Amino acid sequence: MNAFIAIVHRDLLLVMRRKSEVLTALFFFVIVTSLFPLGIGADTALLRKIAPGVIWVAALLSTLLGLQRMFAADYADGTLEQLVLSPNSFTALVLGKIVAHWLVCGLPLVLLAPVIGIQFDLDAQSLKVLMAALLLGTPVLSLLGSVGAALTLGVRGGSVLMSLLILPLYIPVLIFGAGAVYASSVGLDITGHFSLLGALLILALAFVPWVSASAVKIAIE
Amino acid sequence: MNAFIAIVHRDLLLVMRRKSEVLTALFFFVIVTSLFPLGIGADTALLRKIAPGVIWVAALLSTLLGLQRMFAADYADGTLEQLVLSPNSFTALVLGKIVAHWLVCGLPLVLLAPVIGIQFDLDAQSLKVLMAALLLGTPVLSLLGSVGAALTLGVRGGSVLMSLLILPLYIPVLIFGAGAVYASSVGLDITGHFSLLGALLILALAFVPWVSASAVKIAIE
Amino acid sequence: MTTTNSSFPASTTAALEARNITCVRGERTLFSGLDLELFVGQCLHIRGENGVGKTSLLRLLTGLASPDCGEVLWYGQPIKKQESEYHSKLLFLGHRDALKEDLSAIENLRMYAAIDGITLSEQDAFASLWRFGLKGREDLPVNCLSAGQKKRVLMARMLTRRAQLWILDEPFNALDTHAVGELQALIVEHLQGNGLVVLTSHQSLAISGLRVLDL
Amino acid sequence: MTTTNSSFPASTTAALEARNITCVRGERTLFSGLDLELFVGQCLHIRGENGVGKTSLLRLLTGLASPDCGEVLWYGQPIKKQESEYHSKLLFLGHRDALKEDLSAIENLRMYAAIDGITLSEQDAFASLWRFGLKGREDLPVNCLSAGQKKRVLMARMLTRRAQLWILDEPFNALDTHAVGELQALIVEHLQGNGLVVLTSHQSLAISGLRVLDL
Amino acid sequence: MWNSSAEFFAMGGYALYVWCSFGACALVFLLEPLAVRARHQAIVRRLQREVLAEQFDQKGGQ
Amino acid sequence: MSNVNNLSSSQVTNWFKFSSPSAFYPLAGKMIPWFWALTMIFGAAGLWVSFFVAPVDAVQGQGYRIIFVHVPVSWMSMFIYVVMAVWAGLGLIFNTRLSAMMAQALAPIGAWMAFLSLWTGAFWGKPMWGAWWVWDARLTSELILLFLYLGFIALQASIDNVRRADKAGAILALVGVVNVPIIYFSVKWWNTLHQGASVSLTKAPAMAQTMLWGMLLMALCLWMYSIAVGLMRVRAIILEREAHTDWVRQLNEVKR
Ligand code: HEM
Ligand SMILES: Nc1ncnc2c1ncn2[C@@H]1O[C@H](COP(=O)(O)OP(=O)(O)OP(=O)(O)O)[C@@H](O)[C@H]1O
Ligand SMILES: Nc1ncnc2c1ncn2[C@@H]1O[C@H](COP(=O)(O)OP(=O)(O)OP(=O)(O)O)[C@@H](O)[C@H]1O
Ligand SMILES: [Mg+2]
Ligand SMILES: [Mg+2]
Repeated sequence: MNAFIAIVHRDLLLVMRRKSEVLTALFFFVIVTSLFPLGIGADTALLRKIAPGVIWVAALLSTLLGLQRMFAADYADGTLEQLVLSPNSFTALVLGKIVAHWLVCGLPLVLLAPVIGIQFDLDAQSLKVLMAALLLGTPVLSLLGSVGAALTLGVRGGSVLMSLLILPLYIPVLIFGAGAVYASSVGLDITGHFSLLGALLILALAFVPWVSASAVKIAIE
Repeated sequence: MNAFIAIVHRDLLLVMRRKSEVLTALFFFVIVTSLFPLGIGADTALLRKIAPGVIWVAALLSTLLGLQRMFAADYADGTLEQLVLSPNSFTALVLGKIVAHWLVCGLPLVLLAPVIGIQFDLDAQSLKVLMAALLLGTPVLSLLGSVGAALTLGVRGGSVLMSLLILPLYIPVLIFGAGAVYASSVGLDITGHFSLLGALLILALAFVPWVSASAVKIAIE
Repeated sequence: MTTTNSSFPASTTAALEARNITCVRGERTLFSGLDLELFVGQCLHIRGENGVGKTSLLRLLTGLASPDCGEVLWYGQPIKKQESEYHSKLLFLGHRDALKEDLSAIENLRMYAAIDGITLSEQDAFASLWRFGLKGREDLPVNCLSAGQKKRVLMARMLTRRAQLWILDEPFNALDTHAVGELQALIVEHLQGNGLVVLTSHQSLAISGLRVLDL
Repeated sequence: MTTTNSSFPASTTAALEARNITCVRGERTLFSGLDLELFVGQCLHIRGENGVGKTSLLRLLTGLASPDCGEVLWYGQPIKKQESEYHSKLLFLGHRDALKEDLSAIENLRMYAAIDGITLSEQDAFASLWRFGLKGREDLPVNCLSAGQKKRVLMARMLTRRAQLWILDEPFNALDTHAVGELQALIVEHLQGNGLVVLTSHQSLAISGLRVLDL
Repeated sequence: MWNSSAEFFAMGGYALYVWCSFGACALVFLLEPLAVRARHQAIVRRLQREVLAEQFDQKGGQ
Repeated sequence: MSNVNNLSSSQVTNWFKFSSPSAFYPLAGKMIPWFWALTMIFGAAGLWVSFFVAPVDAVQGQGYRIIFVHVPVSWMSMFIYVVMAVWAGLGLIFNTRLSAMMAQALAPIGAWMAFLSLWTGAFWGKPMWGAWWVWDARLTSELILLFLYLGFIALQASIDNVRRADKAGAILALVGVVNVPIIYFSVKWWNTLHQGASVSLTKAPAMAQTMLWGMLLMALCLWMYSIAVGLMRVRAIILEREAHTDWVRQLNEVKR
């Protein structure tokens, strides 16, 4: 548990040393989402219609931006070997890295989402749903992403290959997440979407750290 | 000139070593464009309207993902120092790296764009315009991106600010590029957009290699 | 060996043992049927020309890679069966320095202590850095340090890690002559405290009771 | 020194000269007012303990960094004024190996030849690799090579680069004793051909006419 | 059920779609095994060369 | 009783014998022609049913005959993925080399099936729906399946170390197979204009019977085809990976 906290703390510290990383992920999110109102025009009805999809795709892509850094730097300088050789459970350490990634690339999106939503003229209820959906969904994105990051460790062109591997896995999250917001904006029931998102999160939490840890070990061998 | 060709050749060779890399850049583009309809829904009229924006955002993303690789690997293993110490003009070498990046991450997008366009139900005229706009625009993305890649190499305090300054530079390209396609699909005049894109390209070609080269030298010092 | 001096239990069985291990890289068999026994208080110096398989052997001993045949035992038990137990006794330093370039020496040390589950007071951390001549460089980010200074941070880690078994891959590289002497002293100290050391080096060492394995 | 043997012009003025250079890193002045003169056929061994500023000095000499005060001259001209000219005469090998891990040894060699504007026949490339014991490893990606084998690829590059001035940062690290001898022979050969060498090392060298600078 | 081969190939006006579908499948199912066989033969040829080279080396040594 | 036991245990040993590449290679070589023969037989029968037995559709005219290739390739594309994942998983758990090779051999076949499903679907959609492509749930999930295949292939192709490539590929295949049903069921909560099947099997029982037969025969043909090509691919992969071993050098076709 201490080691888990230590690794989260360390990763956050490293990010803070290079502030550009947090900022680029956030900035990217903002740019992608603000591009659409710019490109499509001020047709509010249209904007409101595409808002959930656009926001979720942007969230997904900005999560992706930070992903290749999750293990790559530690792999290149040999730290990852040291982590494998740590007496603590390596799976816990991997979970720590995932949590750190979410804190840097996921949480800020959740907090920023209302601002973006207002740009798309979403109503207050939809904004709340949007935030809640992101809160449930972005951890799943970080978790699944870690599998891709681990599998492509040390593989050249890893970042692009990684996107190819995990974007298909992201699609359920995208569909349920955007679906929830859309349903709420047209006044439909949203519990179904949320229970599915929750189920995804629980499933991912249960299996992914373990899968990623084995993938990293395979990469190091 | 020989060194220029050598560096293009080398970078392409490095890419080819991982045969999948070119293909994955393409598939990434395809996947990102497919994500939007998934998030937004299958309304053809709606999709046709947002198609230019979506395709351009996807192009930007695939360019962006390949960018980190442009200098970072050479920086980490010391190759970049060797290139600076090469008797040939370092600016030419940097241009070589940019060209290689475009050949890998830009050109394939131009060629693939019509297929994506068909999925979004664009008409033949718009498809042609889309390809032409991408042909002019993606080199600008690679060029401008190289500045960002070079600036983020160092640990200088200013790099954060500068990387944030680069991202907005993409916006004009996106607006003119997507605008050209949109204008053609609604039957408006497109020469304005194209001459602006062309001007951007010429400007970028004239200044960027030099700027990037100096940025890299600063990062190395 | 006095018991007061020794921080780890002595034993009559071999602490580290490799039985009949074989290592294949690509289509090349680096070594096969290698047997190895190391007792508490012993230091094993693995020698051999470049590319003979020293690093590969060390990685097998740590469990990072698994042998194509044979097994590695720690106090008679296969290391695969007691990973966390074995890892808590083990310190491996490879060719790469495994330091975070953006963090300072002291932050690197404390981060590793936390990850390895060791309580390391700030004072101890500083003391260990000072011992190896890093006074005044504690707070510099590691990428400002010279090659030898980075290695010295690793020496400080050896001191603070409190592992029984040290596996070191060419630890003397990039160190100046004074530091080489200091590291050897550190190793001797560790052996006297019932530690074990396996190391590779192309230089000859001045450690008494050194065992040598020529690959 | 016979002219038939020498591939570079001899001269009575110093080929490489540093005038009164000062290097400041952070708030620390590593050295100041350093003067240095090196003539054709000479080898300069820079010594000093870890972190004293050897690597920093080498980087000033290559022009990768510029001194806070003073200047570096090549045949009497400041190197900043004749960058491309100077670079065509210079080979610098730093702490890091600057090899592409995904390419094979032979591809790395030929790539550097192309970038440096040298025509290198396939045969010569192979021959230089073989000379340093890399027979059978020419086509392995470099990340499969051992630490010492990577260094040997760099030695092959020294052979094929045909630069007059070699600036080498701890070139003997990770090499086995045999390879250390070979590298020294290579350096002597280079000096006899009117070359110049500046190197750092913590080991003592067996090169006749060696000049030593203690930082 | 078909009165003439022409009528068969016309497919009731859907010729393009039907034959493009079936044609693409036929093409893939024809070319894939051929490509695999070519790959197999290329490997066998390479191995043959290697074996020959080895024998050559041995004879040279004797 | 003991007899039965003997039989089964001898069968078990037999199977283990064939799980080594050196034993499997010649066996596969012998099996391939048989599967090709079966492919031809089922294929001929299937084509005959689909073009000469099945009557013309009342709504779609002759265009509906695409169904006889579209549905079988779609089935195969999904089925092969599951089989591939199972082989990969076996390879991961039991560390058998052959199963990993099986998975690697199946991936391109499955990818081609997925591609053909998209292709034939597009050529069906154009006359029926007036568009080459719609973002319908079923179409999209097929597209994603193609991406999963391509990801698997790309991942394996970009890792040099064979052992690592196998393990990494297996992890991806297993994670992906979890994703397949998720995508499939997500259709229900995904509110789009979902285009249902235009041909209903309940419409005309007699016709449905022949159609079903046609599709079944074609599916069997593709099944046999996949096995045949899969075996061919496995043989090539075995040779590539075991090139340095003695038994490969001793093979008749190599020694000559
Ligand atoms: C690119 C476009 C298409 C793709 C990717 C596609 C994909 C698929 C897939 C994956 C299946 C198997 C699903 C299952 O068995 O439940 C299938 C079955 C089927 N498809 Fe398509 N399809 C496409 C276009 C079409 C079109 C245009 C039609 C007809 C107008 C069509 C009619 C059918 C029918 C009738 C079945 C059989 C359904 C069943 O057995 O329950 N498909 N398709
Ligand atoms: N895929 C491969 N195919 C063939 N040979 C390989 C492959 N991967 C590694 N090798 C060889 O395995 C050996 C690895 O050696 P290792 O790194 O253990 O050497 P070492 O004894 O530590 O050498 P050094 O003293 O240089 O550090 C090298 O000779 C390398 O060429
Ligand atoms: N920003 C900074 N602030 C203070 N000191 C710094 C800074 N950057 C570098 N230094 C110091 O400058 C010196 C750089 O030394 P350099 O790398 O030249 O040493 P070296 O002689 O090559 O040592 P080694 O033998 O270990 O390779 C180190 O002592 C380092 O601590
Ligand atoms: Mg080694
Ligand atoms: Mg140094």
